[in-house]
Amino acid sequence: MYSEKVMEHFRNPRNVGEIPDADGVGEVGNPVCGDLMKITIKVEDDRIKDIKFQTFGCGAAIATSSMVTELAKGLTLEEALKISKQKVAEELGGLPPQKMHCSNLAADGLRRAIVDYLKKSERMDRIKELGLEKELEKMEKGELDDHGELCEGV
Amino acid sequence: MYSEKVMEHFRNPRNVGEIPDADGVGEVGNPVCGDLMKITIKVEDDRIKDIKFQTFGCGAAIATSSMVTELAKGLTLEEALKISKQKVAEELGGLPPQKMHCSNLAADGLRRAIVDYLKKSERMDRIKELGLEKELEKMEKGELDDHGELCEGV
Amino acid sequence: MAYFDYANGCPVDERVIEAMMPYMTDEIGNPSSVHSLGLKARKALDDAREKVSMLINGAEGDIIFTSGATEANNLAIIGYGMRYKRKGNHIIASSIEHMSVINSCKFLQKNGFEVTFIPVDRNGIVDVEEIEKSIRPDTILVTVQHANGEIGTIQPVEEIGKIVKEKGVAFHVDASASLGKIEVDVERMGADLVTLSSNDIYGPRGVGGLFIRRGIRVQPIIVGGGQEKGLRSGTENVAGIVGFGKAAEIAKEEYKEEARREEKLRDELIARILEIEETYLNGHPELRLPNNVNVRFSYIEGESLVLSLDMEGIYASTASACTSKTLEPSHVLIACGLKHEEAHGSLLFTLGKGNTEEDIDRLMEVLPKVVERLRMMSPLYRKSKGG
Amino acid sequence: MAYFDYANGCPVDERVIEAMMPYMTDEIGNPSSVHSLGLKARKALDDAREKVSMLINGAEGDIIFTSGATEANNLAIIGYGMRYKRKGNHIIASSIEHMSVINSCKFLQKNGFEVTFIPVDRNGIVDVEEIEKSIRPDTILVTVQHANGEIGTIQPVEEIGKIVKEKGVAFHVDASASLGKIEVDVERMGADLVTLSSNDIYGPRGVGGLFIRRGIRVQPIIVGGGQEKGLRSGTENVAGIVGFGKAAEIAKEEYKEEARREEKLRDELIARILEIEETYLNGHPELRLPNNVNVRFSYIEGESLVLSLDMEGIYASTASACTSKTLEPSHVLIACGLKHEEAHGSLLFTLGKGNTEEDIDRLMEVLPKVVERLRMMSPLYRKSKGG
Ligand SMILES: Cc1ncc(COP(=O)(O)O)c(C=O)c1O
Ligand SMILES: Cc1ncc(COP(=O)(O)O)c(C=O)c1O
Repeated sequence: MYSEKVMEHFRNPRNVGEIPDADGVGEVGNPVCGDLMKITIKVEDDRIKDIKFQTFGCGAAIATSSMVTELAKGLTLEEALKISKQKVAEELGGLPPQKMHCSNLAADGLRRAIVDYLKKSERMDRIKELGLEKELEKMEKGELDDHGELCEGV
Repeated sequence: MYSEKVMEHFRNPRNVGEIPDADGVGEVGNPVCGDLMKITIKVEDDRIKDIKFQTFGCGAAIATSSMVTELAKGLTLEEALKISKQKVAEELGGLPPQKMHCSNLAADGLRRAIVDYLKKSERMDRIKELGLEKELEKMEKGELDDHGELCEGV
Repeated sequence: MAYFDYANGCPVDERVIEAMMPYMTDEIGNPSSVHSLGLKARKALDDAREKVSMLINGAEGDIIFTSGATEANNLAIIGYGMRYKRKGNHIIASSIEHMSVINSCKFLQKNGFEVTFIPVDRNGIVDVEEIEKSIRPDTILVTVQHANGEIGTIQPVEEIGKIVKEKGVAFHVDASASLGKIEVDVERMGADLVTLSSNDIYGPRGVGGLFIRRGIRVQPIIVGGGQEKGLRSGTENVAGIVGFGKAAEIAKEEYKEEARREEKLRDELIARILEIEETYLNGHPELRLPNNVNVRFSYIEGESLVLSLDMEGIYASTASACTSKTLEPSHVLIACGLKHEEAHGSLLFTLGKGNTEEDIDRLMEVLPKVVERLRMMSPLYRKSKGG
Repeated sequence: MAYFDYANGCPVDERVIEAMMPYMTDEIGNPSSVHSLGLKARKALDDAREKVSMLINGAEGDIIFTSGATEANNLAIIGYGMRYKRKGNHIIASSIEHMSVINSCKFLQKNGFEVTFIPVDRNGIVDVEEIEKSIRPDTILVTVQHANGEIGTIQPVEEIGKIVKEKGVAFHVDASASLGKIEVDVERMGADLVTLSSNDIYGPRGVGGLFIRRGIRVQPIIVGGGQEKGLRSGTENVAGIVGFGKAAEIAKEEYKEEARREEKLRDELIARILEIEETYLNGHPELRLPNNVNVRFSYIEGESLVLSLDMEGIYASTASACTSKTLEPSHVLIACGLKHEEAHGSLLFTLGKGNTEEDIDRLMEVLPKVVERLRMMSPLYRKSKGG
């Protein structure tokens, strides 16, 4: 089912854990659907200095989380925002079709962590610049990410 | 499919052939249905002195023909008329259900041979006594035996 | 290596393979052929039919061989429903039936039938009173599995059979998961149609059967040359059917002792797994297949558990193997009232002839570590621990 | 012993058995299981699918594995018909299709379809013009077999495929009898659905397949866990499918040479049989499967011929093996215009890998005597000779 690369990340996930005094926190997914992810980031000079994840979910969920943290580490916020689900899947050598949407959430989690950081550091201008107002709105309303609606269990 | 007894009669059919100056001849079946039998008998003192058969048909048709000739040889006409299809099948150790009706004609052939003998020897009284008028009527009209109607091919 | 996935895939018994082999190489007659090789093939089918019948006390009916339990369930439910739809178009099924039963019911729904799905309790036992209450004048069939392949729960089929019979309704029992594990006696069950599976008793895959009680009719779902008394066309898979027969013969002889052995392993395994904190048993604690262990671990997800065990050469599964595209958790666990996240965290171990004490030791060496590792990765666990 | 009944039962190639064996004993994962044994099983299925696809030039579609050709024909015709019944409810079939096709058509008839059966000529060639004329705006499917298993006649499927495609109608070809005997190329045929059989190419029984061209949809006839992309539920018979794949691989490599060999034997056999007086060939003299010899002997009946040959260790048959309860002669021969008594007197020899010159010598030693003996017993023969 899974590519070797997926299994490699599943076996040896990078950057597992939680940054204690994180600058930004992003949470996506819903345990009801079988997937929940939490991304914590440390930012310095608009660059992702450190990043960690925690994931409840299937093999794909864990591997994509790991891959996203690896891709994002060291990037500027703007660069990090460009990491798409597609990119994550590609870097992992592909994902089974039924896993593409539900278990490939980590890019969304990273986005939310970045929004959270910008919000906490009161940089609404930057949020606007980067077109992240909608995401912020959703987060403030406690709305689920898109994926939540896909999950029939909710 | 067939019992050992059926196969034995098929392999070594008794009384194959045609009595040249037969006293009675009975024909049943229809090649269209895949079965045709001809029974010839020689009668002496109302007893079947000799009997022979010819059959176009499947294994069951040949075996039942052979069995009927074996059963009938030496019997009085009255006794011979009591040989039923059921009896023939039993003596052969049973027949497959789909072969019971269409391929088990020889008893009918024997019956017709007896009627033919009685008719030829102008013993209409005996025909009446033995309840064979209907059979005679059918034969004179050239009607098929019951089996002909069973056969969808006709 | 330790294999705990017997419910999803069984090796074929060596004696079964031996019995099958001649029918692949030499005894290749078609059972419909008139010649003696055909006759031998026909006899082999009859012989297998007899052996399967003996295993289930099936003298009062006939076995129709199919390509597996799924097809047999389709033939039983769709075949019976379509045959008798003039008599009534309501059928009743438990809510934890295998998908082949559920989807056969749904097929009938699309063809004008009404289906009542009966709930089960937390242990997976079907609500018998509710079945009784649901039977209406237009009910023609009740279908309840003998045991569930996923949670192992054994249903009170005898009791249900009595009720159903009293109401003059036909009773179908899917015994695929129970055959060769516990007693399957079609008379005691009072069943009219019983689904059987070959691979579950160490016979080959691609073979199954449907017991049909004398007097009960079904409409075929595969039509053609009229094999299997017109109820299942297609050249008979003689080697496979012979294998199923041999497997049934062996099962009759050996299953009770093996079940006792597996039951002990099962109980030990359950006890040891439940020592892991926040771990719970799914299914009924007693009315349970002797080879079934289904547990859930809070905070973690089943597939990642399966993959983690796989890395250590231990084979388990999340649920009954079907190719769910929706990523939804098992409908069986949800029907038992588990929350979605609980269902997602469930793991299924099914034991078989090959399992030993050592397998369990090996598993228990690995499992607690794997659970711990995944929990440490899980945001839920941290939260619950006051994160 | 001399076996001439390959069309009704083939031995499984030893290399095929060897390929299957691991999947019965060790590689027992369920293709739907997540762990690595499941993955191996899944890969084995994909690999088999690829091999079967290669044999038929099937890259433009997919293979759905079934329990045999009969099920594949049901899936193609009933499955396509029920899926597209809103588009139209007329289908067209030749009148010499296998019973699994004919009865699938009849199933559709009972469900509101109209079926036009197209006549064939004395050699069994379907009337192509008649097909063209019969296509109406509500025609959704045309089904014509590639070759007939009984009389061996090969149909002009390419020509038919072109006509059918021009009219925008789907085209189903039953290639069970032709696969591995002559070239089966789904592209050249222009076929959308193609039925395949494993045993006919020395694979195991109980396995078959349906090629489905990309974009073509069918409704499943067996429902459940959603295996085979939802089109054929039930745990996959992995060993059987692997065997089919291996058989396809071998066939691709070897069938042409073997066909040439069998063709020579066939021609010799036909020539020698026709030396027996009042003996005639059924089917087409040239457009004929390389392994098919179907002849009729005046004045005698086929079954008694088969039994007589059987006594000498020679295995032949009367027709396609199906369990006809009616004792009616082959619908194929009747459709070719034979009289019933001619059809009853027909005999089928089908050659295979095991046959040699010696088999033919052995047969020809026995056959004339057997024919003579049965003719001497036949009242028809005596009559014709002036009795
Ligand atoms: C209770 C039950 N019924 C039916 C089936 C279907 O069996 P198969 O996939 O072999 O057709 C299963 C398979 O796991 C089962 O557990
Ligand atoms: C042309 C054709 N189609 C279909 C079939 C059915 O094959 P099976 O009985 O293996 O399902 C046959 C079998 O002889 C055949 O010759």
